[in-house]
Amino acid sequence: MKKSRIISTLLSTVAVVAMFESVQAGEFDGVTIEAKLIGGDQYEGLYARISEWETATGATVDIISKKSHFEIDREIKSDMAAGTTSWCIGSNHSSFAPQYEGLYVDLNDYVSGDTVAEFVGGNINASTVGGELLMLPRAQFDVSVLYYLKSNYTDEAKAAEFKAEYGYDLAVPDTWAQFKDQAIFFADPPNFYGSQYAGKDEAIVGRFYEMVVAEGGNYLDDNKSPIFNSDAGQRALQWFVDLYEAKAVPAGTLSYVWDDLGAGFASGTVALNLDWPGWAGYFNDPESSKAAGNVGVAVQPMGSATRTGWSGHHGFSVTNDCDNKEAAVSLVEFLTSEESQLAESAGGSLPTRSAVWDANVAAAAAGDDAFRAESLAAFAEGAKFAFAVPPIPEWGETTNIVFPELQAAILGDKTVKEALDDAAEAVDELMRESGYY
Amino acid sequence: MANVTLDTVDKFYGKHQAVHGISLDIADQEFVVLVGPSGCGKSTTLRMIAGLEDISGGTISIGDRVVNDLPPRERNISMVFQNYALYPHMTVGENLGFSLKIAKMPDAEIASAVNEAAQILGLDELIDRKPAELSGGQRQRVAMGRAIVRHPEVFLFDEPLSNLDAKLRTQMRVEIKKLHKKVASTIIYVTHDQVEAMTLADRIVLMRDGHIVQVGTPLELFNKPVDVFVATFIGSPPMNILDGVVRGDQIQLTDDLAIKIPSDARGLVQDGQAIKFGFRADNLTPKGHGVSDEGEIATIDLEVSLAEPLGTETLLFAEIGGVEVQAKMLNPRSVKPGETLSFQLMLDKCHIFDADTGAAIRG
Amino acid sequence: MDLTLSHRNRKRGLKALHFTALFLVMSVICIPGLWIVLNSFRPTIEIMAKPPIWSPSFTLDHYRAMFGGAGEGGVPVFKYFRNSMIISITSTAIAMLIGMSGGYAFARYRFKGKNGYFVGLMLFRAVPGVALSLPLFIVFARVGIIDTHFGLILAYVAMNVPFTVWLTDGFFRQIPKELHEAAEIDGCTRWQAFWRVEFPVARSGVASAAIFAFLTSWNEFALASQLTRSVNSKTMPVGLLDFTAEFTINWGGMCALAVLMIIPALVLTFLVQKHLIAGLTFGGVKG
Amino acid sequence: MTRRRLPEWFLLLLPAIIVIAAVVLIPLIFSFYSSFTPYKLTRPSTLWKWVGTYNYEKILSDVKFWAAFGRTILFLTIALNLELMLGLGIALLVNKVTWGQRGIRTMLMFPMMFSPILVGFQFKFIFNDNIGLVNNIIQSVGFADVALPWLVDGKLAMFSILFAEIWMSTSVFAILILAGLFAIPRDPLEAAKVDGCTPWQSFRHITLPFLMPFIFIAMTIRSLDVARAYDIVQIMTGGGPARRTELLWTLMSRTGYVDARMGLANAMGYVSILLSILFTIYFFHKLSAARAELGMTG
Repeated sequence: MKKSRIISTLLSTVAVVAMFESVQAGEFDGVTIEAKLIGGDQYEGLYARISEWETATGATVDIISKKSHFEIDREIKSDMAAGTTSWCIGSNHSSFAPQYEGLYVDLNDYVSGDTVAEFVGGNINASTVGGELLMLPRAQFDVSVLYYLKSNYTDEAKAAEFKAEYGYDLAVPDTWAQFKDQAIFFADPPNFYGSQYAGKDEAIVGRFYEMVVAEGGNYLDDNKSPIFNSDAGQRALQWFVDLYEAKAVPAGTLSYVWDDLGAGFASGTVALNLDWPGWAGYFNDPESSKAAGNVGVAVQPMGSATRTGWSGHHGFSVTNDCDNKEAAVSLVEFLTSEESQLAESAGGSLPTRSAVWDANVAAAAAGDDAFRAESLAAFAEGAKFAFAVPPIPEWGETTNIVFPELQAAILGDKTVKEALDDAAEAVDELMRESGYY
Repeated sequence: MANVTLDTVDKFYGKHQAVHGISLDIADQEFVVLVGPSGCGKSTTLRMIAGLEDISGGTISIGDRVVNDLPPRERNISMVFQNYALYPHMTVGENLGFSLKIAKMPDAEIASAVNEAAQILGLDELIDRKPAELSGGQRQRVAMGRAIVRHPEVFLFDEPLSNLDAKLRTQMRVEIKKLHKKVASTIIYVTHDQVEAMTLADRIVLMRDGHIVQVGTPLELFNKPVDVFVATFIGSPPMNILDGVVRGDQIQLTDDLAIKIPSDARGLVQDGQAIKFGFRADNLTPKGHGVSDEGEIATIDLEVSLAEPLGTETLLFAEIGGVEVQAKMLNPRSVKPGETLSFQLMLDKCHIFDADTGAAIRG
Repeated sequence: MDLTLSHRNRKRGLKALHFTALFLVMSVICIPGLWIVLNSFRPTIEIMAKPPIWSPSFTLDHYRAMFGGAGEGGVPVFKYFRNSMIISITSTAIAMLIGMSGGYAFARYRFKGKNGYFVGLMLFRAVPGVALSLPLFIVFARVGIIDTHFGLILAYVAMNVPFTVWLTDGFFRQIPKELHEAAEIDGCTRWQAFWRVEFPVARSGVASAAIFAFLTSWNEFALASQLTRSVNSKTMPVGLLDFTAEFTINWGGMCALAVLMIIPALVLTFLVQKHLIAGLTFGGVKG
Repeated sequence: MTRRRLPEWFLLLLPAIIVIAAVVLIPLIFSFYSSFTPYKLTRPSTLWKWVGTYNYEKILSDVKFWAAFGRTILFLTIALNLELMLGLGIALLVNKVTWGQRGIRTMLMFPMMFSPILVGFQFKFIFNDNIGLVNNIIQSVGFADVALPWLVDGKLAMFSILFAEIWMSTSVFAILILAGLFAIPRDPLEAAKVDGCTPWQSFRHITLPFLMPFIFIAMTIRSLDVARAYDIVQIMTGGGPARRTELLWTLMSRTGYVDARMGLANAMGYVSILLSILFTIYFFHKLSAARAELGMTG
């Protein structure tokens, strides 16, 4: 019920232009567009709208593949290897996009500058590799913010105990240091944990990256040479190590990725959780979460230098080998249009168009769903500090080198310095091999 | 002392009773043969003695021990199987020595015991071969060798010769007999072949349908069968059996053939009683071709339908009242089918059985 | 008498021990599987509960969602099921034909380098799917049989032929040569002799090879995930991944699909397991 | 005039040879070639650049590769041996069952019906340290403050993937060995009993030698498709944490697909294929020997 009310509010606040101004009826009669789309519950709502575009243009869309993110990545790489890239539209992601060299067209040549300007600038930057706009972002923008259990901050005995031990008032953490103190303070393993983090693959490297920047360092320098083994890097990694050693996070956290984190926080046994926008509705839904009603959302904490947010977003790209690029671009524009983003973001995901952001925030403020307003505000704030990963094809490969070393440090197989130095050395070799220097 | 005693031993498979309350005393060093048609329970009985089958009721003792619940290895027995049951992955020598090795005997003693057994059975040359490389007779010998190396109190043989050809079988029979003399152990031997039983046994136990029918020396069974079944089972060719009715002092065999009741049997039958009349081929001989012409003799003329010359004697086939009978001709001359001869039937060697129960009236 | 008694007690003790051990083993074998079945009937919140909820409640939600439309968590189950069935059955049948003909050649003819051929054939099964999947994909893509039933069937036939050859070879060797000689004297052609006489005798060997081939095709993932694209050819193991998204795994839904996957395999195995034992007994050892 | 005809055996083998050549051989040759190039999936032109044995040199001097190599051998050895022992034990237990054996045998084959990928997910959840079945049970029976990190701790993680692999594959051994038990002639066993063997001795000296061919068949079959464990490991731990469960297959697939360095991955593939081939030939050899021992050749 709530959802439909939000949508109607949205529709009334935004000027609804005639459906896709750029499209003329029957423009693409008889054209068939083949698409490879990311599958999964939260992504598929949008695809239901495709039939509207088909009706409007006379074209047909043939979804020839629908798979999870990593599967579709693998499939697209296989296609590039086999040269079977004559399909038109592919789902894309900002951290994957640079890998597909030469596969997708520069959308700057097809989409008007005005249209591009309607998107959030940061998102467009993250979609641009080497000056080419490789995808148009859809309303699936990801930056993580802090979810927490409110009840931990209403207990006066706890507050007093905390103050006695750490010397400052217990409040929702605003720095990573406070986050660490509180996580250790709240933890009561194995029944209750202070926090948790994704511990493998790109997930942990992304979080580590974010904290390196927050501590004033960086992952790669301008030459693409690794510098994450700086002091800032060591401080960042130490944070993970400390939480793990204090048993403030579940021991299994190193095997977790996002689904485990989501399930963990929804079980109501984790105090502080840094997570993505897609979870907000899930966490506060009594059907799926035991934490429902007890969930607070705040902007992510800051490091000793700044507040940062590692981010990414989904979008759609058009291949160079597509026979009818105009039709394909038209479909991409449609899927990323204001209309579509309004509809998709109504499901709880974050938009990538400025106007839709404004509309969403306004609607949430005007609506009667306090939780949605709170979380949207937190994400709006968090998005301001968002940065995207380096737009180089080797990003994914560096994460595969780095994450086992991070894990080694966390598990105590290596010291923080050893681990980072080893990782940096291997990444350095990779960059050298790839011809950056 | 290794006498073996069975006391009312039963064996059930589910509801089916395979062995019915068998009791039997087997003396030390005795050679007993269990014989009977297939399915009579003789193998089951042997396997119960061996401990390979559980006993459903009764007791079995070996020596002074009740062995009902003892596993085979504690019964001090050895066994020769129908299919030899050689261990295919061991050489002949290893097969022979296996039980001793299991008993943790020192290697030197095992070697000497194996050599001894191999010598007794003429296996010296084959000691390093695998069973697959042996002929049937050689395998049989290994199986026996394996049984004797242990010097058990009781030997069990389960139809050990049935997979051999006729000539080898005769040969092995002799060897088994010799072996018994040499090892001086109790032997219980199962076979369905009555010739084996007759030639080997000190005592024969004839079984049928899970019951013991008769126990006795081979000659006792041959000469004094307790019923028609024993009479027809033991001896080759089988005893001729004719239906008859007592009429006065005669037995009416067919409408036109009646013979005198042997004098010592006259008191045993009543007038009008239906009986079965049995006699062996040896006791029906053409005139001048028999053992003797003395004693109570009936003379019958019969048309010979077939003559089977065996060399020293000839088997003659004829019909009495539609039933085929066999006769024996000693010092034979050639007989053509269709020839009618005058036969002498030795009445004092005849058997009379009750027509209903088959039990012997005159054994 | 004491000896007898102690033996009897020991027998009883052993029996109890045997029963207990068997029970434990069967539990370990069955519980992880049954747990999946159970989870497919439990609401997600209960599956993920902590502390755990031991008394399960019952819901058909996962099944309802699975059969539901797109957007409601629906997955094109029927299409996957149909694809799996078509691909597994066809590839098994073809692999059996080709494998039997190969096995017959090994069993009945003498030729040079026989052992070499045989081991060589077997080794092709040793190539890990991971190493094979990309080159295979490139070759298939060039021929244009990606995302078709035919492509997967071809791949599975190749995967199952070596093992089928092995099992049937052993089986045909078991059958005395005289059998088909007799049939030929009775007026059969060589083919008839095979089909009417030798094949029926080797039936359980064929059945056991067939069930192995079927289960392999039915459960295969690595190649299927590479060679299939859309609902036109995706098989059920690949369909399982429909329940994973970037952030979540819909475990309850996955269990529901898993149950649908297991049922046909279970029924089939139950039906032919007698042949399976007999087939392995003769086919494998007597080579 | 006589026409040269192909021999019948060849015609019969031909379909098998064709299918395997098309599906396995050609891709194999392709991947073998590409292992001598810096082939990168996303840059197809790299396929034409010959770098000789560069990839192999890189792999063979790479500590991580050797660690994964050694771990794979360890994994295979432990898994195959444990599966054998357990399979043997289970087969002996089931063989003794006199009632309802058909049902029990079907139950025994239960894990064989699970797709490896499903087994991966299944045990990932069962061994989850927070909400997993195993820890839930441990905590419910009174060890409330125990939360074993099954998939993280170096030893436990290896144990967990081994457990999953063994759970899935022991059935194959059990079934094959059970088939072997059914095929053992009864006579030698009875002879052994009479010869004075205890049950253990009968097993050791008679049953086991008879089972050896079956055991080696099972070993051969399993060593052929043990790489199926890839699905399980990939899903349960992905080789982590800190490469504690990294096996050749996970390393290979990450290098090939995620990093897109297919040339390098194929070089690893060839080393791993060699490994499978060695295992297979070894067991096949043992099988032939065991058959000969029992006089079963022919």
